[in-house]
Amino acid sequence: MIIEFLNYTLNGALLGLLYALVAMGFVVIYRASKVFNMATGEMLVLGAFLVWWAVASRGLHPAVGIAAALAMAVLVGLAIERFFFRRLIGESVFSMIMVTIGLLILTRGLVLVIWGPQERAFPALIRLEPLIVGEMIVPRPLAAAGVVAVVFALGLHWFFNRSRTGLAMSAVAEDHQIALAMGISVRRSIAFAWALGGVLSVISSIVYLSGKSLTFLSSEIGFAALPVALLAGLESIRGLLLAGVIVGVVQGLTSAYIDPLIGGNAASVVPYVFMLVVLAVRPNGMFGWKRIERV
Amino acid sequence: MLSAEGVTLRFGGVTALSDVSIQVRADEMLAIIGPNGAGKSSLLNVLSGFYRPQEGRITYQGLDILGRPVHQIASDGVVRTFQGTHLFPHMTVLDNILIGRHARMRGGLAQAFVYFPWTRNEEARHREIAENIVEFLEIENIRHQPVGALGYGLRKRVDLGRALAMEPRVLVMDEPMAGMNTEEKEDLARFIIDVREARRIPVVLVEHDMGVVMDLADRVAVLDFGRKIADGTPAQVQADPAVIQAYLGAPA
Amino acid sequence: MDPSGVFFTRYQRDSTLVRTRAQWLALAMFAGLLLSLPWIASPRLLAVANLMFITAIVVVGLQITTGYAGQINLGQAAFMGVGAYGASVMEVKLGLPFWVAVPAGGVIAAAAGWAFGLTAARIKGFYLALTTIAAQFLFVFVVLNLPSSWLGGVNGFSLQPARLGPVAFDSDAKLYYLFLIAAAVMVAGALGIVRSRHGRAFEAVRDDDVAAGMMGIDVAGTKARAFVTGAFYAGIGGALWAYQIRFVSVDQFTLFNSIWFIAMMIVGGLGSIVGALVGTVAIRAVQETITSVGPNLIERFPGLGTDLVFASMNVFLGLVITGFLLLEPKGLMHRWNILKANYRLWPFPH
Amino acid sequence: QTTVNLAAFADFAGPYANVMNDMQGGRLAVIDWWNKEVGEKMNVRIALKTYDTRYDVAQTASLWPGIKAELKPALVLGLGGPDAAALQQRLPEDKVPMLFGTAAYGFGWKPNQWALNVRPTYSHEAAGFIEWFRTAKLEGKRPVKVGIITSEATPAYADMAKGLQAYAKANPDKATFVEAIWTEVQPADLTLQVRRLANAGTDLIVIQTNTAQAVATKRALQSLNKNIPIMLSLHNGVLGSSKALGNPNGFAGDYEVGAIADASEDDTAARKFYSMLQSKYGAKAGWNSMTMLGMGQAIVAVRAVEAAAKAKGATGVTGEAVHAALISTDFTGAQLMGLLPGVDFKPENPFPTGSAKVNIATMKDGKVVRVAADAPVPAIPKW
Amino acid sequence: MADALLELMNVEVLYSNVILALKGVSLKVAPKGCVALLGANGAGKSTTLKAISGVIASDDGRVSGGSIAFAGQAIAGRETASVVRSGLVHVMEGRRVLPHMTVEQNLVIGGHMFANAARMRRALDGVYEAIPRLADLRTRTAGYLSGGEQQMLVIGRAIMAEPSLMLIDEPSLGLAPRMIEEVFAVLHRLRGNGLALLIVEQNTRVALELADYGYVMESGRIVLEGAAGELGANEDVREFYLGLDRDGGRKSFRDVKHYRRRKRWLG
Ligand SMILES: Nc1ncnc2c1ncn2[C@@H]1O[C@H](COP(=O)(O)OP(=O)(O)OP(=O)(O)O)[C@@H](O)[C@H]1O
Ligand SMILES: Nc1ncnc2c1ncn2[C@@H]1O[C@H](COP(=O)(O)OP(=O)(O)OP(=O)(O)O)[C@@H](O)[C@H]1O
Ligand SMILES: [Mg+2]
Ligand SMILES: [Mg+2]
Repeated sequence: MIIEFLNYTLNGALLGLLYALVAMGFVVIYRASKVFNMATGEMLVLGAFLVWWAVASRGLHPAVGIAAALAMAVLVGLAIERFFFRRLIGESVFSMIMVTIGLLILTRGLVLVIWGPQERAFPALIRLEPLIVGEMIVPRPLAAAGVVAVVFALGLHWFFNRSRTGLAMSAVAEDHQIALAMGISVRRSIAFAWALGGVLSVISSIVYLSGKSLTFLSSEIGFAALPVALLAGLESIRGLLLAGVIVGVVQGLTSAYIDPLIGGNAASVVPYVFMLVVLAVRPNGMFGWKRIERV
Repeated sequence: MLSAEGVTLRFGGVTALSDVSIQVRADEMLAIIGPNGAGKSSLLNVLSGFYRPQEGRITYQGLDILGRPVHQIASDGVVRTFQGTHLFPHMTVLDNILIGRHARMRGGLAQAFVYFPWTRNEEARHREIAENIVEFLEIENIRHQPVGALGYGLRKRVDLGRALAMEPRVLVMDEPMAGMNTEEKEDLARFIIDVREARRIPVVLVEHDMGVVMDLADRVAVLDFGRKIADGTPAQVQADPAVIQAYLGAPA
Repeated sequence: MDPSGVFFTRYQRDSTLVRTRAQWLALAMFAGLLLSLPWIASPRLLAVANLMFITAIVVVGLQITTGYAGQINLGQAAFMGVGAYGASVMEVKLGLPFWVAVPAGGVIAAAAGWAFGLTAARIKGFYLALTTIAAQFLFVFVVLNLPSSWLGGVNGFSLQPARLGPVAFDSDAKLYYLFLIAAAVMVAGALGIVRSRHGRAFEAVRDDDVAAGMMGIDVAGTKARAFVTGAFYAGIGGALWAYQIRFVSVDQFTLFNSIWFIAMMIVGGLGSIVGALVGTVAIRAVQETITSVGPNLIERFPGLGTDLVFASMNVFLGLVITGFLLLEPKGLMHRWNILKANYRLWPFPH
Repeated sequence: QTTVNLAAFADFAGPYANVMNDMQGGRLAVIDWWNKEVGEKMNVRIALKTYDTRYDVAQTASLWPGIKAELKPALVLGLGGPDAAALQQRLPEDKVPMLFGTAAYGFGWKPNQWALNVRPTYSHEAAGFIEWFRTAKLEGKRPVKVGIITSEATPAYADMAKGLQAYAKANPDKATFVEAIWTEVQPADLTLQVRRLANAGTDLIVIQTNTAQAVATKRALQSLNKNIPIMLSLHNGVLGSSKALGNPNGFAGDYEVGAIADASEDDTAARKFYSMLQSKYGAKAGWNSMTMLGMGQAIVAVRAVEAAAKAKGATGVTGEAVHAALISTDFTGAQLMGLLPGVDFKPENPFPTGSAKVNIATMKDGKVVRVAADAPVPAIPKW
Repeated sequence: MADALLELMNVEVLYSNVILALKGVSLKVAPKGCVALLGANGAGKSTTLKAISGVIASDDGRVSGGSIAFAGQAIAGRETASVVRSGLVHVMEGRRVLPHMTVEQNLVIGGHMFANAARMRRALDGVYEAIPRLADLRTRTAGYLSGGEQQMLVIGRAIMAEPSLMLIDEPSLGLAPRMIEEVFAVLHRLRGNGLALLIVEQNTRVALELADYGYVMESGRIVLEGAAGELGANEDVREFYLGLDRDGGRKSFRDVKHYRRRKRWLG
């Protein structure tokens, strides 16, 4: 029993780290451009299809295929800046969110036109045999998600908080106009953000979908990851790790012990409820920038 | 009328105010001066209930108001203007001033929904008061402009107008003259004098322009690093070596 | 802006919505057109109009919460659902007539809005926007997991047509008038609210909630009121929806619907009631046109793959929305106001 | 020649976009065939016009009045839940029946419906399979321990679990309900949930939702080295699921079940009919269960039109006449070209009950193989 | 001033395509020169600076006429970032700090274009030396600083960029008298090092002390210009900007212009 409990906890934590990785897509773009990307899930699907196309459809060697997918994802990110956000620098936050919603509809449509709605077998880029630790069983893709999430979170945390380029990008998240007046190219920052978003979408699609099926509906994970981003605080990359683990564990245990009890799917709402509770106490998430209210 | 006793305010490691006592007497103009970061704005924030000091008491008309909600303190008559401007940038000048009337208006949501004549008449009544203020401050030509598009100086004027619309019983002003040229300062000084004459209300003024402070204030309190270092008539204060050392530098 | 040469001698006049004879005339013609629509429009157009009325009410509510009070709400569809369920319970379980059930739906939704509005006092900005998504998930979870004898569970509710004395609102044409009146009342109410002290307080809280507090505005209360108002509108819209479809189930009120409501509001222009109407009509029109174009394209060019045509429609829709936002990020009303300003100044450019 | 208009709803850009092409191909081929071989003789031609409702209630609701006025359809080929939700209250007044090729839901189980399913509910189909499974695999010795994997993303998915539970409760000797695993539509991982089922001694896992859940379950079973058979429905059948798994024989030993012809390679009547449609009418649809849904729905439609035309004459084929024909006629399996075991709508049941039988197919060497035809469907109390 | 560092010719600025805020402004800043721009509220001073640096674009405004040249290059309509990189920084009005960053992070971001960290460090130390108050505040969150502290921070941040021309909008705003002296001492020193300045300032006295040339704006136009000394002697400037009466004495605010007083309000 106790082993089982531990196993649920561990797998939940790893699943949470997967959410954290997906949520990093929100945070990175936010942190470097002040845009909250509602199309994060759709970006992930796009990244996934690029991988699928390169590896499964064109039959490239996985390493080459992934590299190709990454390159294309970066190009997509750059194109998004060029065609959508360049004109909107300094516009209201609202217009920008709305554009990402437009992007969501557009990407979904494009994916359907290009790849169609069929379910595709996503290549098993990560070995599928689970890790067995005593009586605990850990799926390898989840383990990989955990490792990748930690590595990326620490790396990006360093980048945005310590490196000068990263700090300059954070200035864009504060205020486009100030950043501009300081000679920071808001354009380049946004382009970088989306390119990075593209990279993250490819990486997270690999750990999420390896060996599973892929359709345009795989974007739903975007909304599952949302509470993690909020719980961490929209500016905190390192915080995603803790938030992810918490959400994952809470969700995992709910699905293991509460759902069977009530005969319903409490696990799907529990992250949101948990998020509401935490935000009521800490309105900017656990590590987000505190709103500065001064007169 | 309004007083703070032994107020200490800390933010984490920063002590913005330590053991500051101050009294605003009826019908006087009290100026608070001090170097940057001395705690002047913090003190005003404490008086208007926005900051809650760790120690000390705030009394207004004999009642302890510590912990009362900000909006209640404001509608009870402790009205302020802001350092910088905190106007509502997307609203017109007139609407900004009408916001000052908010607490004096009564209509509920449901009444607003049906918008029967009495709602409209109430609006018109308050609009008239607002128009008087517009005229008084000589900002008729911009009354329908959104405040966000105004320059700094005009905003300060609207800020004052909004405060006046609230029918203050104590008017608290944080650097009202910053960003104005002399002519405009003179105008504003005139407005302030008029308000005091017409309303006989005390005014608390934080200002860095020594000319303004010395000419207008009845009494001057000086803060430095969160402590009150002097309190007296302008002449006394101006001559105080501690004040000169901390604040004035070379004689103005 | 007033046309030049119009002067007012009383402040009451300034808050009047319709000022000149020309405006009255235009309004009268518009009203006439709306009233005669069931006789001149095709059934499809009528159905679309009905949908537009309902949507317009919901979007006007969103405009108050979000456009005026600045509290971004991504859960408007959930509040709409609450209204629809509220009205259904009134009708199906308690047997109340529709003219009780519809306002009751609004009130019940408003109560739900109030709960979220309270959190808005603490949670702000993006965080608030994204927590309102929780309303969506909670709504679905609660309906599906409460005993099905309460809210119908997976079965949903079936309703009888709304009935007023001998008249049953069972056809699109009859519903049209019902919805037209409802929409007119709700829009007039919204215009009243935004012109009142509450409307101003909403805007003040949106622009600077700290300063608003020090100007004597009860910020928490105002935010809650903004949510209550917006949710009330959503609830009325949802209740009317229930009487149009006459079957209510959770999957009719999705996150995607909320997103579309936001799109309508932004396309129209934030902070304008008329903008909400314009945006609703514009987006619904585009959506419905695209929906009708598909089958006709296929009929005309059978060579085109059906799937490709319909999927391309989505791309097209996405392009219209983003393209629009890129060209006019401040919304249609903004462009309209600029046009009006230029017209007034004509022939001088500035 | 009289033209009878039918409307068809499709979803080329929503959640069922992936299955739409085949389904639509199946519909069109049957209608072409009927026009040529039956209609011509009766001087009746059926014209089908397709509308994309995006699986969205609002879309259907706004389209319908236009469709009704413009097309005056005698029958609608619906797609799924939202179409039913939007129109089920209106259809009786508009006097237009609607047919679905999918299985029904508990919430559609109401008397005097104009929205009719050519198959019983998903839970009926699962129950039919369970009873077969019990006799065939457990030698009828004990109740089948069954678990279901589903989601609360839509009420329809939730309904599947509720119905199955109702069945198990009513038939404790036939089935024991282990647990409903609630998960996302696109689950990230199900290993532990499936282990829970395995540890409880589950004999059978039912998945009638979608392919993604089937694939995730399969992966979990593989991780656990367990071999619990999975029962799938037709829209997420063994072939599609195997493809989505990336292994053409991935779902070997699992089952797909539906009260409609299966897409097995056997030389069944349905298969022959399909081959004929393909060779003579260029049917643009693969040999799979989605095509079967389209064909099954369409064959009932054309037979109903046929019956109405016979009863009322070519010009009398109105929605009302078609509805009357649907309710009063017992269509036999042969009439329906073996696509369906037979359809007998009753006013109290908007789906066939008496004649409902399920076909059970499994996968072997990458092929769909029939294991049982016409397994009877038990009665389940309304839930 | 043939080879001016910055030259505006007949610049017009349009906000939202309707409000004409600048109506043909021409002005020049010589290399290493210092120009003061004076004018009443709403005259268009800030607009002028925003037009030069280009941030006006994000205020829904645009330069609709005339030309702006910086170091021989036309910069009207160019993206702000690239203008700033060419050696011009703009200290905007309204204490625009990066509120969630610490003081030091603000400064570091100000020096983001330095090629290497050592040079940045040196510049940082330079700023701390020039404005010692900032050194005390280095770990504080900028958004919580007092008004004057923020003002010092934005000036320090601009210095970090080591520009050749600095546009400063009201540097003395909200500063205590002693701080004003300090800040202007810093600006004097920077001038000595060859920095050119275009300064908008309401504290006319110190501005004219620092500047060698001045312009006075009124509703979008330049109405008066001249060498700093000349301007300081101009009667109108003395009365309206310096607050001096005819014989050079300071008027008291208590008895100013009561004749203009209109007591219609509350009368
Ligand atoms: N909310 C807060 N959090 C942290 N520190 C604060 C906060 N408010 C004020 N401080 C600090 O308290 C000190 C006093 O600030 P205050 O704004 O009262 O100064 P001030 O006297 O008004 O100065 P100035 O003349 O520059 O406006 C400053 O050092 C400031 O950084
Ligand atoms: N974003 C804007 N949109 C529309 N009009 C604007 C905008 N910004 C400024 N204006 C208008 O341009 C004119 C000049 O404004 P500007 O800010 O340049 O004045 P200023 O001289 O800096 O005044 P102050 O001393 O008060 O700061 C004002 O009349 C103002 O109304
Ligand atoms: Mg201050
Ligand atoms: Mg200015």
